[in-house]
Amino acid sequence: MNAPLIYALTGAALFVFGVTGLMLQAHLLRKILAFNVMGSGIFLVLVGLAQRTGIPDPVPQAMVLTGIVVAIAATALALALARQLLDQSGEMRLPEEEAGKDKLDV
Amino acid sequence: MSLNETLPLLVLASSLLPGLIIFSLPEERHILRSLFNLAGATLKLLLIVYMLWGVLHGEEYVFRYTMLPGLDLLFVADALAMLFVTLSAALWFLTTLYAIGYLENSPHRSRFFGFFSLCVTATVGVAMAGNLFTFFIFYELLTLSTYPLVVHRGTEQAMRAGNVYLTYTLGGGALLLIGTVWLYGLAGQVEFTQGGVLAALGPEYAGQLQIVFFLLIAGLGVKAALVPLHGWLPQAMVAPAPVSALLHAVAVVKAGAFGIMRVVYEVYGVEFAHALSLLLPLAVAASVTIIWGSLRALFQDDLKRRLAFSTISQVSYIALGVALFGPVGTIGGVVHLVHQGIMKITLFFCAGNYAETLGIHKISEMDGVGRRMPWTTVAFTVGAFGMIGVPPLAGFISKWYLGLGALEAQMPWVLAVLLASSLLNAAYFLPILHRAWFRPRTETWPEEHIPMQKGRETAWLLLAPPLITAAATVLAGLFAASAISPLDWAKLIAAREYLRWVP
Amino acid sequence: MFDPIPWLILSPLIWATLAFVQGPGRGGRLAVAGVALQLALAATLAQQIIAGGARVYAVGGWGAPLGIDLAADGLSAVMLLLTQAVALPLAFYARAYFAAHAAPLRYFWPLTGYLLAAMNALFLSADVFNIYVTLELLGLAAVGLVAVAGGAGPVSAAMRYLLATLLGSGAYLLGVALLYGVYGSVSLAALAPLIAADAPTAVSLAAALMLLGLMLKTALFPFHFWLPPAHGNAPAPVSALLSALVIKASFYLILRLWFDLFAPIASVTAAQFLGALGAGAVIWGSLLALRQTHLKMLVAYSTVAQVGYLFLIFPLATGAAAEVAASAWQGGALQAVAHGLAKAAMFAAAGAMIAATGRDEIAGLAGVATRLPLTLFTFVLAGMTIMGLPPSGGFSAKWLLLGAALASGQWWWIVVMLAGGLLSAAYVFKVLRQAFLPAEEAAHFKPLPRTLEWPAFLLALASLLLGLWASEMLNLLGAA
Amino acid sequence: MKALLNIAVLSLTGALGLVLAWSILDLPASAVRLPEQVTAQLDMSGVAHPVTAVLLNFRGYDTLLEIAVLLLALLGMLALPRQASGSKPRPVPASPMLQTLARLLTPLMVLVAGYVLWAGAHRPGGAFQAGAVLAGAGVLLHLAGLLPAWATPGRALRAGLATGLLVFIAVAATLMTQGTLLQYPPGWAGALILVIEASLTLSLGLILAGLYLVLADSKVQA
Repeated sequence: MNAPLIYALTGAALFVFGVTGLMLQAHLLRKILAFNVMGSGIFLVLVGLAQRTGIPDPVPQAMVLTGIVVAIAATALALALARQLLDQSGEMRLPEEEAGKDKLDV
Repeated sequence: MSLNETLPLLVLASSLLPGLIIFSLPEERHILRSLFNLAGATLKLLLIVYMLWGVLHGEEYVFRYTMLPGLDLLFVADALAMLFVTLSAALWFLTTLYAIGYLENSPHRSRFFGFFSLCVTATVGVAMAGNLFTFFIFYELLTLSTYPLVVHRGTEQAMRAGNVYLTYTLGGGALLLIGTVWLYGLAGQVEFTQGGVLAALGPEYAGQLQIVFFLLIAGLGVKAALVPLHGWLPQAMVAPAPVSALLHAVAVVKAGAFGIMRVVYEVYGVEFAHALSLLLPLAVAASVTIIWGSLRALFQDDLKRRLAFSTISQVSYIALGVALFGPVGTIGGVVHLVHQGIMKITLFFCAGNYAETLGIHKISEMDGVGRRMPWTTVAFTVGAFGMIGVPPLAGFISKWYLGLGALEAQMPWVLAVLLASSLLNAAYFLPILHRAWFRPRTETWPEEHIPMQKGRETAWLLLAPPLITAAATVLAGLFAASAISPLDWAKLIAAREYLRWVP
Repeated sequence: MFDPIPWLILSPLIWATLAFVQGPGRGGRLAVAGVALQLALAATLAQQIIAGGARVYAVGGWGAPLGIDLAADGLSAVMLLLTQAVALPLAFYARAYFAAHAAPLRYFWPLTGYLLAAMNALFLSADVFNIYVTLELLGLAAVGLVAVAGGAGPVSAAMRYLLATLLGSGAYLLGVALLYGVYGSVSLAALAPLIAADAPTAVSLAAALMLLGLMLKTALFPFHFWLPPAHGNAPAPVSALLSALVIKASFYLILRLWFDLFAPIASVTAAQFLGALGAGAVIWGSLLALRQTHLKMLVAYSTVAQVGYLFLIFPLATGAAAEVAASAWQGGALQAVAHGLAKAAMFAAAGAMIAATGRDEIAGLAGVATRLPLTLFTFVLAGMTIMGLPPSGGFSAKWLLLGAALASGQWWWIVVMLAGGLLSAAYVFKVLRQAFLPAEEAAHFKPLPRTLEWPAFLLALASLLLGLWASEMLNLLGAA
Repeated sequence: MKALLNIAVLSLTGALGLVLAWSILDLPASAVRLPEQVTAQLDMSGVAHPVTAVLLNFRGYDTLLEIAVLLLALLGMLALPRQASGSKPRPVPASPMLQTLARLLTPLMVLVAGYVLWAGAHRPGGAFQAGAVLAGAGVLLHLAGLLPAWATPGRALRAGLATGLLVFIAVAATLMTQGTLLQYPPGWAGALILVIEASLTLSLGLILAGLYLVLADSKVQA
């Protein structure tokens, strides 16, 4: 096993952590952080796998740069929405599904 | 596009366009609205007379448009189609006149007449459909366009009736759709062809074809009100009288019965259906419906409800005729399509007159009404006698051929059904007539909307239509043997459906 | 020969950016002109494809796998036409809607422009990483549009939607990373010949991740949780755009991946599984639609249900005879287009009814039949496609799907389709029934401008006429 | 119920992790060799650094859309209706130390941004990095109380935000008269890329700073 593969495996682990956090954490800031952890994991897999033979590959590196910018954009929008929610409801979490909206038995 | 191709479309357009225009008319433009309605109805009748003449002389009116590869929209004006088209166009004309009188000053007339026209357009489409796919399209459009008429009054009862109506008819439509798609998968485009098309498929498909037959008849049986699929019809009574006339005589129930005819004669072919032993179950279902409907009719006090159960019973005569293997039975069934229409519409017009003129809805309120409204009651009497099968009225002709057909098909038990049904008909119609003619009036009318004026018992527009259809009931019976009678046309159709039969 | 492909992407990008520079609330005219131009471009492209077959466009002149390729075939042309054809009437509608509403219009037009740019770019892309970028552009624009109304409901709906869409594109991007790891390319044209039935596990995992991510974005049951609040809470023109088009974009990608890229490793079991989810969507979505008390929520759940029909393509077309597969595929594509037109019309009509009555509850619709006949008629016509009643586009689609199910002996999907049809009739008529009731004494109807009623009607009419013109569309769809 | 959900999610993601790790360790050699192609075409790309070549030439179309994503995120934030705070947002008072430092550092940071932009052609750097440095300067100025948060950007500012994307689109579209979208004519690639990067640096700096400054404007309730 070489260094790039270790990057890729770490990336896989980060992805799994991120997804788990995104789904299970209730606090919105934690969700947004989890999303960023997930994103970093993906970027590590992308770069790590591509250069597992030892030759650096500029294409995935450029893709990761693009991905990072997209992640920044998404994070900023998410923060703005979270801030709005905080302003309006005083809480940094999503309201529970309103009763009856997605349930048959109410 | 040649004239012969255009004519079926023109017949459709003659009610579709007035309908669409009427929707956009403001409520208070009633003269313009009536003008469009009557112009459309008249134009349709003229077109149909022209086409009848053409069909008699061997002209073919066919329009075809490919919707999807291997899926055509097809209109054909053949003898059977013309029978139904003529019936519905003529009765539409009368019902329109009647409805103009009936709904005078009531709200939402633009909407009512708009859907009324769409409903007739759908019926004409059902009649002229040249294949099962086209038939299905208009069969479903008929459901959609009649729903607003059923719930027209907007009362809680009307809304409930509308829900029941939709549940039954859309469910039936779904079964019909499955059967149709299945048949198209097996046999390609199923075009209505005299003598049927499925016999060519071969014996290995017999099982599948039996299932498909069941699906199709169940789908059509909902509109034809075959027991146990009849539940919607008595509920739909809450609709205004012209709508009831439409449902029972012109459009909905007839579309179901007509569809059964098409399926048995022109999809399966009556001989092939007989060979698959599909006719006996149909005959049994029809017989059960005939007896059940009559029995239920006996116990109704609401006049329109009694008439509704009577319809359930009478329409199944058509299905019964179809199920009797042999041309004589066929003649009985086909001719009853027309006869039932003119008789039942007479009865509903009269029931509407009683309600609209005097506020009478129940049979127990009808004492002595014959003296107050003699002409209406005469028409009612003719219709009732026709239903019972008193010679020489139209109903007698139907029953006579059905009886002979039963003997020909070697199903003598059907005679017992006919006899029992006639007795029951008498049992639920004669008391009404007795009350109307022979019981004296002891109290005032429930609600007298239209007072007696210069010897005229009610508005002209309400009186003329039932008198005309009552006269037609008499004439269709008296002149059954003449060359332009419904019976003669039915004989022409029967002759074409039985490949091996020489008249 | 003039090439409309790059301009279909540049046009919305340009007018959106200019509209942003113009400032808050501005840009409506620019948008209408831009979308009209795009419609012409899409029609030109469709004609070119019918005449000359599928097209490839090498951005930067490099060509795949080094550069990025754009590709246009029948399916992409159909989706492009649908997008612009839905967007144009909605642009007129939105101008009237925001004129009548005090609702903050602000940056509605630039957001819409980027949304359309993202979709056009997505339908034309032949590069899985480039598709990821378009997906993110699409997702962020859609989230931004949901939030424009402000207030706790829309903002939390937008947040939920954003998290779902980010999770979806994350899964998709990991799939792309794995694909690049295995094959060293992200070009569809380069990857397709390399993927064979004996591909390594990583490829199957990539396929599963990408499809799952896209299913989440398509709101396929049981991933539909985000859709009803987002589509139900957004302003009506936004709901119409999202329900009609945005979820179709990710569905389009699922089609592409399943039938083009991953066809060698697509198993019948997986296809049946997708179909089962679709069936779940049809039944569950319809039942919930029936239970809603608010008009727009009902229409939104109807979208959940209608998405289900689209996924019946997979069991019907995978591993089936060529003729059956073609019928299923055509039926699915037709359903996507018919639903797009009808659902846009339905949301627009719902928006008009709400604007006139001032209430969102279904109970407040009494009297609509008398006061807003054209809008109610629109709702009925759109409802015909939703219910699959003839002669609508939805019916033709259902006919093809039913035919495929019967021909391949998969009767269980027939039961699902019929049950779904009846349930949808139940919820459509739930609205109609209320609209036919006489208006309450106190009810006050605001007069509506014509531009709020006619665009919706035209869309509904188009969904109906699609049934009669389906051959033309299938003709374009089949052009290769 | 909640615990059940947690267990379900954890076991699903855990299984995903295992499959992921296993399939990563089980990879064959890849069939397409892009690094070689990049190296072979590097001379034609107009820049000497391979990542910049991929970003702005070979896959420049991705970057074009990505700028749109970034602008869109800011747009989405601006589109959110905000409570009218009435008065202009007041800069937070900061220590004189910080203010002086910020005043000194800002010109330096602009200079660094210029260098990073220029260097991108042949070594790590480029418009994004340069833009990020510019944005950093903006954030610093805000923290020092020298730059107000944004409520609604004015027309000039909006034009500045959009310049990068518009220039990029204009160059891409103009090139279509010669070839396809974004097809740089031989010899012109370096200069055109520099034009794009320069305008991108300006807009990216503004956008990235904006992402911060718009958020900073929101009113926080106690």
